[in-house]
Amino acid sequence: MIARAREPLIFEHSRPGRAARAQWPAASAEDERSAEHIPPALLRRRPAALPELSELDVVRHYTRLSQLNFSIDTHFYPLGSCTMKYNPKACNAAALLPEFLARHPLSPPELSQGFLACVYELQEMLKAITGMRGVALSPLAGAHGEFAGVAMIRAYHRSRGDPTRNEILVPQAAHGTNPATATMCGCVAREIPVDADGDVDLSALRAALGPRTAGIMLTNPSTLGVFERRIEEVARLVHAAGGLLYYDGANLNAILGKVRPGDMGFDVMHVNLHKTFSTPHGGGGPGAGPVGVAQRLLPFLPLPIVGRDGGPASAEGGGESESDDRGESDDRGEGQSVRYRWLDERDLPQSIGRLAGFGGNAGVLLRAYVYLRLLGREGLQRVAEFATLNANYLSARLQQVGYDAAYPRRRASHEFILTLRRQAQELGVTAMDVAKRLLDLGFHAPTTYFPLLISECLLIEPTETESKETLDAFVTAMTRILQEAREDPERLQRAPYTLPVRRLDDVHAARELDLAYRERRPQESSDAAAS
Amino acid sequence: MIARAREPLIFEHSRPGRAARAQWPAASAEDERSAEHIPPALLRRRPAALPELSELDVVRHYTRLSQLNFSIDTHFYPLGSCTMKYNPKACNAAALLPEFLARHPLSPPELSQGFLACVYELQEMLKAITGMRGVALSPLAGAHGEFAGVAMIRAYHRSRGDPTRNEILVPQAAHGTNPATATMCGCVAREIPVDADGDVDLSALRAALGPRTAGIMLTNPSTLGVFERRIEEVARLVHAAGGLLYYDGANLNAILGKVRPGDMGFDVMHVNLHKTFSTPHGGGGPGAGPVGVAQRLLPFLPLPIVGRDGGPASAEGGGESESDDRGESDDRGEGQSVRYRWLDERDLPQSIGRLAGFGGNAGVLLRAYVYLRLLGREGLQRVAEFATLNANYLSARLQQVGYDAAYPRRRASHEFILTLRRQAQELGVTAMDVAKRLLDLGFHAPTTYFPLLISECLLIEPTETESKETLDAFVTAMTRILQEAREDPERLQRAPYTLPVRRLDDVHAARELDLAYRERRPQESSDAAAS
Amino acid sequence: MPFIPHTADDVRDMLATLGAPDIEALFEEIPPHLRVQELDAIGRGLSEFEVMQLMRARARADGTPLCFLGAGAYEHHIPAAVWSTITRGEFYSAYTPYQAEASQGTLQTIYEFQSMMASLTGMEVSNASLYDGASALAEACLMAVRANRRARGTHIRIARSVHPHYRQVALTTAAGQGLTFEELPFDRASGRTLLPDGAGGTRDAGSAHGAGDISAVVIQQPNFFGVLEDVDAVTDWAHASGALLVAVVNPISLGVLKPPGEWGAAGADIVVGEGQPLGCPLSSGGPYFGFMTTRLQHVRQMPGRIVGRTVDLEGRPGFTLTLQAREQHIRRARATSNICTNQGLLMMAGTVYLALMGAQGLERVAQISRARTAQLVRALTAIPGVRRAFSAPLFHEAALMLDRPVAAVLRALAARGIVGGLDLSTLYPQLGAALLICATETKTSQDIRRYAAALDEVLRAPPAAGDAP
Amino acid sequence: MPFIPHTADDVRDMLATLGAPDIEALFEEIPPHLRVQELDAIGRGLSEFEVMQLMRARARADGTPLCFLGAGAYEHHIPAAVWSTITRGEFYSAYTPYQAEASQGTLQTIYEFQSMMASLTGMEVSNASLYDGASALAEACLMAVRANRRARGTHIRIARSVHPHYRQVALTTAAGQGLTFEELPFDRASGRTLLPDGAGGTRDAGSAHGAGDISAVVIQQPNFFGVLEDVDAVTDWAHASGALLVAVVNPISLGVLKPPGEWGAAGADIVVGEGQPLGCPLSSGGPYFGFMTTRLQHVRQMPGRIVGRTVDLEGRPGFTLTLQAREQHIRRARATSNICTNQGLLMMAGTVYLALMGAQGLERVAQISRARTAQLVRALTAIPGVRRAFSAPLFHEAALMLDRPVAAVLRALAARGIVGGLDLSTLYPQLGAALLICATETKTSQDIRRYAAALDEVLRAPPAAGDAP
Ligand SMILES: Cc1ncc(COP(=O)(O)O)c(C=O)c1O
Ligand SMILES: Cc1ncc(COP(=O)(O)O)c(C=O)c1O
Repeated sequence: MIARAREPLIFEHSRPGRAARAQWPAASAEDERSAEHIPPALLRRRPAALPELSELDVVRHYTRLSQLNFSIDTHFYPLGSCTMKYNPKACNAAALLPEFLARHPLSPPELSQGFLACVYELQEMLKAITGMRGVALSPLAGAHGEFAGVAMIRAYHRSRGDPTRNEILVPQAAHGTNPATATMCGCVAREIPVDADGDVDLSALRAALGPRTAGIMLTNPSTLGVFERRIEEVARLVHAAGGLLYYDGANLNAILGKVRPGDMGFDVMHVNLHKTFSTPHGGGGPGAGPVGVAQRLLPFLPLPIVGRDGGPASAEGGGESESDDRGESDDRGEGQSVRYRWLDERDLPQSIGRLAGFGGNAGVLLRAYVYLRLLGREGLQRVAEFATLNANYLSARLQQVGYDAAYPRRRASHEFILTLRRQAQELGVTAMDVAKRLLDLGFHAPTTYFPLLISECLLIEPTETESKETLDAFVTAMTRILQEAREDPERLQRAPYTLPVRRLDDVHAARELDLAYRERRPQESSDAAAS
Repeated sequence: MIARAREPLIFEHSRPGRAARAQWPAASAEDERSAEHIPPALLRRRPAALPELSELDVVRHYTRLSQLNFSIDTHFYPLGSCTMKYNPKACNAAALLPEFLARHPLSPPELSQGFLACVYELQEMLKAITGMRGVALSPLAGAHGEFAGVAMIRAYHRSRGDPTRNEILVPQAAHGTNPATATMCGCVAREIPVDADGDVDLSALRAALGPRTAGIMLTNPSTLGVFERRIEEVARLVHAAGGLLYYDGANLNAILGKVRPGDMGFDVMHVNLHKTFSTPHGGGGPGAGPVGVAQRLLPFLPLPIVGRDGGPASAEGGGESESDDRGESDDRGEGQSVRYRWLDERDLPQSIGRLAGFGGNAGVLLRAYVYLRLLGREGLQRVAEFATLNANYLSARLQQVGYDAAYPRRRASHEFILTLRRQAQELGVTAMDVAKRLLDLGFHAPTTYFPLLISECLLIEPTETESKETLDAFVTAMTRILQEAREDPERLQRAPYTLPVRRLDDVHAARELDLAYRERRPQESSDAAAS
Repeated sequence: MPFIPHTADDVRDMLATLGAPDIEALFEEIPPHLRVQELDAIGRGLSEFEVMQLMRARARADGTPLCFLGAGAYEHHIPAAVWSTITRGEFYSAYTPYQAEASQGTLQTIYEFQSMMASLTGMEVSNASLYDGASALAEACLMAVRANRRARGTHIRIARSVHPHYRQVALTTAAGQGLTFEELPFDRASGRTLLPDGAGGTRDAGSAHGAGDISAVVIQQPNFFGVLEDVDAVTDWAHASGALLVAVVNPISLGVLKPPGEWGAAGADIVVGEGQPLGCPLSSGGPYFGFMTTRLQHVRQMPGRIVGRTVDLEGRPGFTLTLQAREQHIRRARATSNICTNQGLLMMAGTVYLALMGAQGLERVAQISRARTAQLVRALTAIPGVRRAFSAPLFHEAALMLDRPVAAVLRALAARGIVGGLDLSTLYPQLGAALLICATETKTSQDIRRYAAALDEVLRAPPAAGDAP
Repeated sequence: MPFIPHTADDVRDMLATLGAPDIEALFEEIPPHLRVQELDAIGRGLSEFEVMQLMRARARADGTPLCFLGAGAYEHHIPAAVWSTITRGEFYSAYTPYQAEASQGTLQTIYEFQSMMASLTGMEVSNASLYDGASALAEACLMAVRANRRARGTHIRIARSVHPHYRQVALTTAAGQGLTFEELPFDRASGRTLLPDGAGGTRDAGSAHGAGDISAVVIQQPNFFGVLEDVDAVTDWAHASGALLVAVVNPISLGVLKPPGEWGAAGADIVVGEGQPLGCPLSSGGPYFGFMTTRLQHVRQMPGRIVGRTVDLEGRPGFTLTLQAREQHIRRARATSNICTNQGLLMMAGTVYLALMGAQGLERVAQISRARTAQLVRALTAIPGVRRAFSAPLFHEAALMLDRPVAAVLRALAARGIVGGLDLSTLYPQLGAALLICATETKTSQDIRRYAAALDEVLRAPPAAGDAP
């Protein structure tokens, strides 16, 4: 369900002199007198062109805009690689407790023990889940974690007097952030092909490995929706060549509590907390991309990390006593003494350094912590089990009704790929057409054209929180689309029909750049924008 | 903007064995042992037919359902007599502070001073606004306040040894709650006609007054959208006949800070806090209907009331010192000593008694308190001014485009009436048709067929929070409708077209009663329902 | 201007349209001498920030004590999904669904609520909420008198173990229409309601009313003391007396207890109660919601809004307010009630709560609440000077007897951050130093130990002079 | 099962479709010896109630101290309408708007954000957010090197008065690509950045880099000490050196201060900053959002998402992600950045905040924050042993010198429920016992008095042994 009408720009609602005045701070008489003089040359001459609105204008505008979106709370959203599952509302409720929200990031540790305890325990739980020896929570998204990881790989080689290793191998199907990260870290990304069943081509891997190899970035299950079966062989080869293995944690949902990157031989990884551990994606974030490392990379972890004074550092985490589990031992303000504190340069002199202004996206970390406490050990494993069950079931059903799986001989992991290659050739209907038509039928589209390796592909990730009925309804819609593709392909090619806009012209968008509102828009051509 | 698709019943989403298990309380080993035995005869044999759902099912279902509604946050909602204005979000934020929400209504006064201070100050502010001498906040909506008011009128007469006065006069145009209240209180409602300009017919009033007169219920401005100009004469006549005057506060928004019921001669009144003082209406409530009384009715106020020990009882309210205004003096937990407490039977032995389980709809009272503090003295007056300006402007513009005002010679108050009498006769188009067509054009309909006195009427209340652009857009829509009425009346008669359902059959609803879901619905006829 | 969008230009243009010199001119019909002179009691307007500072300070002043008080308002866990859903603007800021086509969200939710409440209480139809439990009982009394064509009078028999506030509200509300109430006492040992001797039809000793005079009998399950009444016997006695049986129930208890529709041979006739335990915070006393269910045969006597499923122009199903001829806006003086605005949003909270918990979740809440209360009773009665007041089985409240006046004990507990319960002596002086306590699933064993330790400490102090109960 | 809807029947039917005996069979491709053996560190799953109890206790343990700490994160009033709007499920639980037609709400909001930020900073184009202010600066450095075709090297001059964390993040981030950084010192008396002698083109003393080598100059306004820099001079010097000027700004300050687009003769080239002050709570350090604006000519070097207005099949306007060829999912190894997920929701908070405040509201917030800081400085420097560290005009932060080590003073203040500021000696050891303080419009005169009284009390105690600064 989605609203059909369109909504003017906020600037079009604006009227000179209108204002939400209750939001303006009240000045005291003292205020008028007190501020220091600012040199006139430093002052703003014209006010910014912000809209002038009543509070109702603003609320109504953004409420109406919201209704133009698909979302998890309203739609099935099987966007492959993005793990768009239901995020329990309790995670938000806990992260939004007033004291957490009011806490300044540089608050003294005496006034931060409650918060730091959560963060510390999250570090410990992530270690247990990933099989890593150390975890740093500060990276602010998956790609940020990747950066930290590759930077640590480089720091490691450099620390061993091996600074020329600057090649990062990535499988053909890797997410774009993997090669982009390699470049950002000053490395060279080198692509490795996969074989017909989606596994890494080992001979190509062997050929690529060498004295310049810094490491390899893999996600397993891969973005092809299959588990890399020879992962141990891959690890052996890369390690033998002197490289390290980076695990892209975007697909962790598939293996939670089933198999651990650390046990597969990975040296470093990130976790997309916002995917696997329940932060609503917010239309583009926030996320959090904690990094985990094996023993040899511990000294290089980014700053800051929460440390604990006293007691064995890794003996707890989520596995507390029953009474702490019930939240009771904390309840009475026990422990005003400082147990937890941020570790910094002085504690970790070899750290790659700081990646963010403060200690990480605390709100996301708290959500992940709450989610993990809600799930517990068994719940964690169920996530992987039912995500996998749903993907395999949906894949089987869609193949039954006439779609082609990219890897029909493989078990799907938490996601799988359909290819519309045949339909594109025979009927002139593309994966994009199917995607747009799905929107009309009330489903968010799967990921399209990723991985690029598979032509006309749809990457479908149903997640564990969707019911069989929803999957069956999706199959019904896909069946109808296939029928339309045969009977009336143009109907698909011109979809969607029922959304607030018809299909949008991306080429026009890039040619006639219109990136900001101006009341009277001068003619701009794409030339002006070319740098 | 509104969603178009329909949503199955929650029961249709249900599957046996599904559950939102994180919501179930965890039992301890001790729990298993401890509960006392319940005699088997008192136990439930079959579980209730509640749906079985995942948390996502529930969230998605009710989120989708919400999108089927019009609301203030999404639409202009000029529902006459209902004061559908913007309710500042801060009112909700303050009322939903965790401590207020967690407070038990019977908490001891030592742990309630913060809450009681708000309630006490609200009582004082309402006195100032209404010109009444005492206020009780416990009635839970307007009609509940009416009940309290008429019950006080009866108690007053009885206390004076005049128990036979049981006639309550109401003008023809009165809201249905007025006569219904009279009946509920054991009185007889007697209707008084109004004259051609909407004022009470004084000769009819004179004729109706007598020794059985308990009182008269009026709202001023009246539900005809005009100010009763001879209110003082009305008061004189009623008082002379031994009756009391009840003021229906539903229209207080029109006169806030401009004129006070107490000064007009009213003896008792209610205030619809949820209309005038900013509680979102919640699809049918909650409300709050505090009652105010003049001196002679003070002893009869309903219970409980917040009293203050020490200091002159009425010397403050909203008019505190600057520092208190800024919320500063309270800030440091000053005054753990008990100043405020609930007054009960012992304090008010003549009270009509209790009307609600506890002290009133506290959440609504807090919102009203916050709203009043936000507005302040000037803001209060501006409400009346701009509500009146908007109504008069909209009335004038709609008359310009061809609609008939019911009282074209009068100033509108905060609302006004159009009559479609002419269009109904000439074009066969009713007020209901216009209302339904407005929905298609993105506006909630005005109140229809109330007051019944005016045939084919629309009662339109734009409120002060809507902008001129919105009013102008409404005029444009109404102009289009008038044109459609002339050119294609059937188009109106079959409206709406763009909502989740087409026009609904109310007759069918009342005949084939279907008031609750049953998995296999047995044939029911309306006969079975006739009592 | 806060919350007013008009610019100076707007005002000028609008006044020009009206031919009015200024806004004041629009008030010209109000007699000038009536105009407000001063409003000194209202201070200057505050900014949102200032108001929030003030309110946060006020809220903080009251804190969040540990609460063992029930007495009609119960602290249960409220799933985060309840309020995040129902506070969506489209629900929150909509009016009563008069325009059905533009209100299907609210209407369908009400229909679902009605369905759930009917099933939960074992009845056939439900309304869309009343103000609260107490006023729902008052309405039920008035309704019973209208609905009971067999009874000659307007007399109600009400158990003394019904919530005292509910009885007071019924009295205040029904007095105007001449209803009379007589109380059924409770057994001092068991805490259960005593039926008159010869229950079954004959005029009972001490009552001015014979069987055929009684319009309704009101019983609460569990009763105000948390005691489980013998509802089957009361129901059968009421019916034998020609009365309707009005049941007051805690909806959470119906996860475990027999629904009123199955009480006795024929079941209750009208069921009312406080909906607050279903997803509504304690919230200092409100907003809560009252609920009412009944048999289909009485639906036209029911007060309040009712939603029905119907069809639209194209024959597709939809929802609308129905049986409005019962209501004040149509029937005016002859309406079943004057109720108009009710507790829509809270009713929605109840609906979402029930949808999330399901029958099994509700049963667990009920069972664990019972278990915690039993633990609490055990912990407190282990303290010298504390014993149970009644012997009959309990639900999730209990009356205890102390060895000294309860008020001072409660003050001492409050000073320790504990809301220790209700001083029953104010409502039932005959009981002496009786304390009503409650525990739900939100009270952990540590909470219970904390209360017991505090009470022990308080009671170890010798009673103050004149403190003997 | 929490958060999993499958019934036993569902599982059976689904497995039958798959021809699999059980769910475990679906994991058969994972080498069995790799399967997880134990997960003891993860406890049992808690109920929502238990988790909320735990989290409330943890939150309460930290309390809500009175906070005078800024240093890159600022406590401003957040209108209630901001978060009630953006937490609506349709915004909150949507992904990055890849399917434009199903994401017009998010896309239009981003377009509005871009428009507001461009105007606020005086630039032409904005992206849709970066992670935070610090990482935005790092990206700006990388971008400047790409965009500055005139410069020969990859060298950045960065003022030492830029937030130390930002400098560290820039270093960590840009090190891999071989960027080098050199600091511009600040004047110990005024607190302002010192330009090299002979600023204007010649190789300056003590630097290994000549004018033509410098890709960018980075300056922060107001700087880390709250001091207002002479941004015109710095901008002109940068441009004269062939460098791009990267401005780091506090968006609230732009309600009053000259936008970077107007700095010097030609204006800044890239503007970045921390968006947190615009409607985002302090939130223990995040999520916040970084913003970046630039000139149209550099847009193709900009990292992050960008939304453009376009037309649909029928020629009607709509919004879509554009210039995606800069991004990792298209350009892969040659993308402008690896950023993918950014800070969408917080960017929305900023948008709604700016829409509510308008230019005038923003100006007031800035002015009153300045005034409160001035009052705070006056109140604290009236205490013996406290003086201002720098003489130049301030915005809403100030560095103070104490007569003893700051750390112990801050601990003593913390014990009194006050977060007294930042110990500058950890970041700028050369400054000695310096304390960075901040007041915004949320600090009332009573708050300021409370801080002054507490500090006075703390400083009256003689310094502990070895406590001399
Ligand atoms: C496989 C894969 N790797 C990495 C990422 C990058 O994560 P983020 O978007 O949090 O930066 C994603 C997310 O889109 C992904 O799907
Ligand atoms: C004129 C008038 N009087 C009384 C009422 C009754 O108020 P409430 O709905 O709060 O019971 C209303 C509300 O509809 C009204 O408009």
